[in-house]
Amino acid sequence: MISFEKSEAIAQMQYLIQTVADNMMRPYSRHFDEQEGEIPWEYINFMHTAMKQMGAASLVPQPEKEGEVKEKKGQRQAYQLMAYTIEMLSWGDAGMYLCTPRGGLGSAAIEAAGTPEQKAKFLSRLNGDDPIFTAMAITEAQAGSDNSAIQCRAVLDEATQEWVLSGEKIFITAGHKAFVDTKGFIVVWATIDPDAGRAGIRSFVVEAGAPGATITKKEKKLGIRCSDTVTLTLDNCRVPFENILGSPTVEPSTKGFKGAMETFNVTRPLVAASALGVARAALEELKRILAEQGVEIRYGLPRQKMTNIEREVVDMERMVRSSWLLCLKAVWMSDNRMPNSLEAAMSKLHAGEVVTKVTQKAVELLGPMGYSREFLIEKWFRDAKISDIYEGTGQINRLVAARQLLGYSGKELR
Amino acid sequence: MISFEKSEAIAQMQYLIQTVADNMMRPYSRHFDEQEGEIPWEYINFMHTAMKQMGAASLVPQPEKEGEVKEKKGQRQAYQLMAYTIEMLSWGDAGMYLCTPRGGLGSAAIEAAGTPEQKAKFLSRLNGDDPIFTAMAITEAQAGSDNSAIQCRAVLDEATQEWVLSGEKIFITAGHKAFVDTKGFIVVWATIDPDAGRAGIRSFVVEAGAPGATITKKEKKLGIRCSDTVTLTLDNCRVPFENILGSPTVEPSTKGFKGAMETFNVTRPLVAASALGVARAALEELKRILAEQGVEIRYGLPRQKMTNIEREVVDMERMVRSSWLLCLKAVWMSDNRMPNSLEAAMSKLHAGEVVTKVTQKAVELLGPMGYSREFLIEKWFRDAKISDIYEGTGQINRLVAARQLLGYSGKELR
Amino acid sequence: MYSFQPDEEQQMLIDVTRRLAANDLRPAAHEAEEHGEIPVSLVAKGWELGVLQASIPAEFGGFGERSALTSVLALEELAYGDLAGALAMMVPGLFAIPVLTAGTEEQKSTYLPAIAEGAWTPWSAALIEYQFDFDPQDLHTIARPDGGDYLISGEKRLVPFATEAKTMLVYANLDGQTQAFIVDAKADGVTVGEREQLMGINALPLYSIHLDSVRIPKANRLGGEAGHDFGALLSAMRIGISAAAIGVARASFEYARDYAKEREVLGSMIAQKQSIAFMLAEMATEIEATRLMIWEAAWLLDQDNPDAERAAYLAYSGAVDMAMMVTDRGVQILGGHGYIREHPVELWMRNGRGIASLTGLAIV
Amino acid sequence: MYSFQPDEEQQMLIDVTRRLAANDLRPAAHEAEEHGEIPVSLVAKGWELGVLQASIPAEFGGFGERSALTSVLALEELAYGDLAGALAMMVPGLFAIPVLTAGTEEQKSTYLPAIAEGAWTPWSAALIEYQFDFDPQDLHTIARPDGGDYLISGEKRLVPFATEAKTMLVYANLDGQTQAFIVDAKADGVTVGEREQLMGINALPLYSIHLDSVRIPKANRLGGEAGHDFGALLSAMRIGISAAAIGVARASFEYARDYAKEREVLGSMIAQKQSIAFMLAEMATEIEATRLMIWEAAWLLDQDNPDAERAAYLAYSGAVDMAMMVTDRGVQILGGHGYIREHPVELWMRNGRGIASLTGLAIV
Repeated sequence: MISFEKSEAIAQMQYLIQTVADNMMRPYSRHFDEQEGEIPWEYINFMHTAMKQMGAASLVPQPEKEGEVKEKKGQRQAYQLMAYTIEMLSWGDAGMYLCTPRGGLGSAAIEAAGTPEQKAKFLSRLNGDDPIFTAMAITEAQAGSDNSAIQCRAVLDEATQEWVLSGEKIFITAGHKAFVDTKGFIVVWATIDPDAGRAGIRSFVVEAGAPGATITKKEKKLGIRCSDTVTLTLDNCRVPFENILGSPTVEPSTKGFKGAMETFNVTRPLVAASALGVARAALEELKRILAEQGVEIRYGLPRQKMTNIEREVVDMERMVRSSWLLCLKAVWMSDNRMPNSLEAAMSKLHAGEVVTKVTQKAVELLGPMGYSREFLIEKWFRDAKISDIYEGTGQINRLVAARQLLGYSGKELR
Repeated sequence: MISFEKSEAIAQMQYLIQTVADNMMRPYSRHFDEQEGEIPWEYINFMHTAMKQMGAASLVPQPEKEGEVKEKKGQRQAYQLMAYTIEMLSWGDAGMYLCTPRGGLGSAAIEAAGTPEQKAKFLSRLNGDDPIFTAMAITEAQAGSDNSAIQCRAVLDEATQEWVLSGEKIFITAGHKAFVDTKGFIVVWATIDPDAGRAGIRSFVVEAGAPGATITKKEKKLGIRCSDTVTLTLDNCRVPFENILGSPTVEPSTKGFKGAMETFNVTRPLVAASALGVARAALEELKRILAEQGVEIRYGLPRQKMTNIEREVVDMERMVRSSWLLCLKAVWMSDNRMPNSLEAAMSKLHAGEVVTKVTQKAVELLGPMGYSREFLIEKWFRDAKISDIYEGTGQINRLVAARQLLGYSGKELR
Repeated sequence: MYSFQPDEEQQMLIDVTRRLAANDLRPAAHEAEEHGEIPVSLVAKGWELGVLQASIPAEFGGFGERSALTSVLALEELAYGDLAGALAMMVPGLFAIPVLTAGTEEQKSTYLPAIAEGAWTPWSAALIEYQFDFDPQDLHTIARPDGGDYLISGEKRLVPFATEAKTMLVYANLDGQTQAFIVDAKADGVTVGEREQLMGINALPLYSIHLDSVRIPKANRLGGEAGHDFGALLSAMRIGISAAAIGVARASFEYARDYAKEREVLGSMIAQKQSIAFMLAEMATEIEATRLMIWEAAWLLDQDNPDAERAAYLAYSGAVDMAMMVTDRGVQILGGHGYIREHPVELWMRNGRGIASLTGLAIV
Repeated sequence: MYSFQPDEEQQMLIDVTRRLAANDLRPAAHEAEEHGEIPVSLVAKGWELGVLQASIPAEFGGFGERSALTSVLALEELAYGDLAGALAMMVPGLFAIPVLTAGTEEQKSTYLPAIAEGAWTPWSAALIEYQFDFDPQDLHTIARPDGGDYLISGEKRLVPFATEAKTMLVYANLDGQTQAFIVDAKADGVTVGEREQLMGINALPLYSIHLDSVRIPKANRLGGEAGHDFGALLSAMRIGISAAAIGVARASFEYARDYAKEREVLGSMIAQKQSIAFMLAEMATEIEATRLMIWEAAWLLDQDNPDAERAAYLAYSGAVDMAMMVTDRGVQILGGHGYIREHPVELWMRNGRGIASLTGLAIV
């Protein structure tokens, strides 16, 4: 039964997170944007404590145990809750949202591909007294969006039964917080057999302090400056055998790689959610300022009778709402264990474009005020752009969506 | 010296052609749109007589003789005149413009690639008592925009020294008028050596009445209904040896093919000109109706103070004007014998999109009136779309432009 | 809880309308458009699916409850077959749905059983006027009280089946508010004009209507003396034409997609070119985004939620642009083949541009 | 006759400004932006090219005639190097060009030689106000006649080098018309406020200025008692900032093009992907289309053609959208690398969005 009824649980979560956004994020947005590199500990500690009290290991929902699946059919909404949470946190501040402790892509990877032992070992740490961060290291300077071209190498030292990792990973979100500022870990993608292509790619948990692993660069960015983005250099970095996620041998299939790719079906709609939080922030602020200036938006008029501002605002509202519904459908599919790689890619490519356009328009429509750092609009414009880039650029997501729509393999449509 | 001074010759031509457009075209636009297949003889005969009196062989400017080149440097404006002529004729009616006798792509091909004997033989006919048409047959059902994949075959009968042509050509503009309604000719692209690829492609003059050549289909179209678009079937069609344009043997280079491709550098800006005539017609009619309804367009306001209609009209004006300047620069380069394949492709892709958008907007902004056949706006919307398709779709022209910009060959950027 | 899954009954309706669209509507569409005539038998067949009848409660001769959302699902499918055909089949709804949702008990029992129980009959409605800035909430056709009656004067355009309809709703401006009036087509002062000639949907017979001080008994004002909330009706109309837009756009998208997969150039299919593939991905994304907006608006309308009106307006605004973008690209992807009338994409492009001007010709 | 070819003198100017942009402006841009400061020596070096001096006739200390078109060519090149640097170099023009084109003979001979003959000195101008719908033709800073003088009150924003400038033009609303007044920075009632913090062009020092009943002698109204035609000045400003927009956009286009040709993914360069190649083709096309509009507007202005105002307005409107589109795509093509400040495309995107709000900071 098609329904657009928001559940009580989601409404409560929205209320809660809006309080966080209003009090812990917005007042500090400008500060952490200007003081690039400073860490929002107050927000981090608050979130850590709050989530611990709520019993939430991370923002990423944990998969239900096998037995629970049947009973809960149609009732699951963990990913929907998460999308709403991320949307609201990003509405508060997209950079600070990326500083949310405990969760992060590193733990998501372990939850998706780890053994029960690995989960017990690594994920339990999230729940300690002090907040920790986890991160994921995929991108390499020469590979770009082509995750199958990974050069980072993992060799098993038969004598010590350790993996020896060498290579350089760039663009690691929250890597500094995971590796230097807290005792967290980074999940590193590397190949155990360069000749095997995708089939040889595995991920390894590299813990803070691992010898041979160093954060060698902290990027200065256009936006989301509160979130650190770093380079991790691995120079014969040794990690225990059991830190490999998945099978330690090369399988003939690329199942492992495909599994890894499937995490994008979860993360892409969540990036969309973050994008749409920023878009909503910009739209609401624009409307607030316009209302203050006595500009009323009249709904229902034919285009021939509207002012240009009305037309722009109506278009922005429509874009944000329709994009949100795409996102919601994609996470609803995740909750209902439906294959959603098409919907995940569509939600991501759409939201990435919507937040870009909406924040561009908001800056423009506020004239010189939109361009000033006295207001947050210009910051959201800068924060927005990352959504059309990370977790697959708009172009990569179009490629993914097109392959699904056309029934093409990666080879048939490059 | 950069100058936007319109020459007297162009201004006079515009005045003249506007008279034709106002009197011979606009009043009959709806009639020939509704009576698809009917031939606008009155317009044709008038244009034939007028051009004959003016001494113009065709709309296509004839290249100056060798000696003239130097003296005239910076003064040539034949292509500019032609662009203005085509723009105004298309402003009158794009379908009827395509029914302009004498010129056409067939004669352009002979002018570009024919020997003096061929020019004398074929082009002199344009100047006869009765109007004749010439057409160009390139496209084949399976080849699409890929002109190097031509299947139509020309074999030399050594005994009779005749070329024997076999194959089927589709989407021939004015082919019916060239082959059936008047005693004109069609220039047919065929291969003299299928294994030679582009190097084997030649064009042949197939005269009206040639045995084995038959017009087998007349398309019903979305727009430009006054112009016929036909299929030519060649079944062992024999043409004299001297009807081949260019060399009768396969050369090791693809110079011939490239030369043929270079005619696009001339024709593409002219298609752009035609597109922009339609766009201007739609824009002017929109403004006329709006003015009639008391809607004033105020120029100079910031976007925040405009009405939506003002914004739309201003955007349309800007698009049409900037697109016209692209076109003008491309033909100015032709006049000055500068290599202009980038500019030709840019003008075409831009104008194709502009006329599509402008006519779409014009229909929309006039509400139910825009959608009615009581007005010409809906017709221009239909006529417009061909400009983004023929002489290379918008996509093909982006490809051509991108290759130029990137310095890539056709192989490097497919 | 959110859900994006149609229920079983809705899925059945989707299935039958989809079959009719594929087997009957689509094959007849080209001829119907070229000759400006839709086969009576086809309209009857569509009517027999009972889409409208299922919206009318049993007490008024139907067999269900009105659900804008369910109608949206059906309309998308029918319009996927052919826009003109879909609108023709659903024409009686232009009269029935307003009476059902806004009429007095007497109006309902007078008209609904006749509509629901019979074969397809042209009950029509007249909303559109020829203004460039046509605004359903600011009509130029005027109704004014006169004695105990109303007098209506004005010019209506694009009235479906006006020559055949015996009774129709005429929307008019009553003191600045749009209100509907039940008008006898034979009433003094009603003149049916010429058949309309449009850019698209020519299979649907549309006419202009001239109303010259047409006297309407007070009881014939929709909703009786108190009138009715036109906002809700307008929302249902906007959602209706938007749902049809989705069907048209989806038709064009799928046709272009299939064509692109079969069209070879230089040894590969054009769908294998990023430019074409990305166009298709964007078309599909916009279709889905707009569809979800329409679903939400219809759902809100079904809940009598006050946000329905804005949601319907935004959804319609999106549908107008989406339909144009998608159907234009459908033609573009086919290239020269898209420009000839042998392929349906050019008709869908003409129909796609119509969405901007056809509010009032569908309702859910 | 039409021509799109710069003359020899213009070509020389293009060459020298292009060299300065490549060798001096561009290498300094990143540091200048990050530290909010442009090296004095760089500004001086730009000044020595004599772009402005060449617009001022010999009788006033310059060595040429003003040509908006020639200035457009130079501004594109300078802004190709760095927008903030280009604007800084040309700041004296904000004062000189209005005086030259609209001032009285006395105003010209008082100010122009001092500007043209000296080293770079900050002669400034104050147009912008903080209104969301800021409209140069409807200012909130008010000038009213008082005795034989004018009194000006209001708040100006984004005034370049306001702390250093000794004299500046202040634009104010006089009876509904915008008029410029020559204001002594030390005059009573003038307070220079905080350094402005913007999204981009932070290397250019901009300040707010508060004017509280500042008394201006009658002789200091630009053009004297009769005043002047602000429309022509506004057109020159719109053309100026548009020309700068072209430079910024071209910088981003070229950088993204070169990056795409060197960035390999899966065995081919990303420029070999239609999606990237087509984006580049569209960027180049829009840049060229907008450039031609700007050239035409400048040419019309130079001819005192009454169409210049509309042409400048349309060109500026196009430049605003073009700059945003192109610079956004510059970032997009670089992907993650576009988002970090090591590459200049993110700065160009910030500057690109600024074009919409910076009318008044350049003039030709």
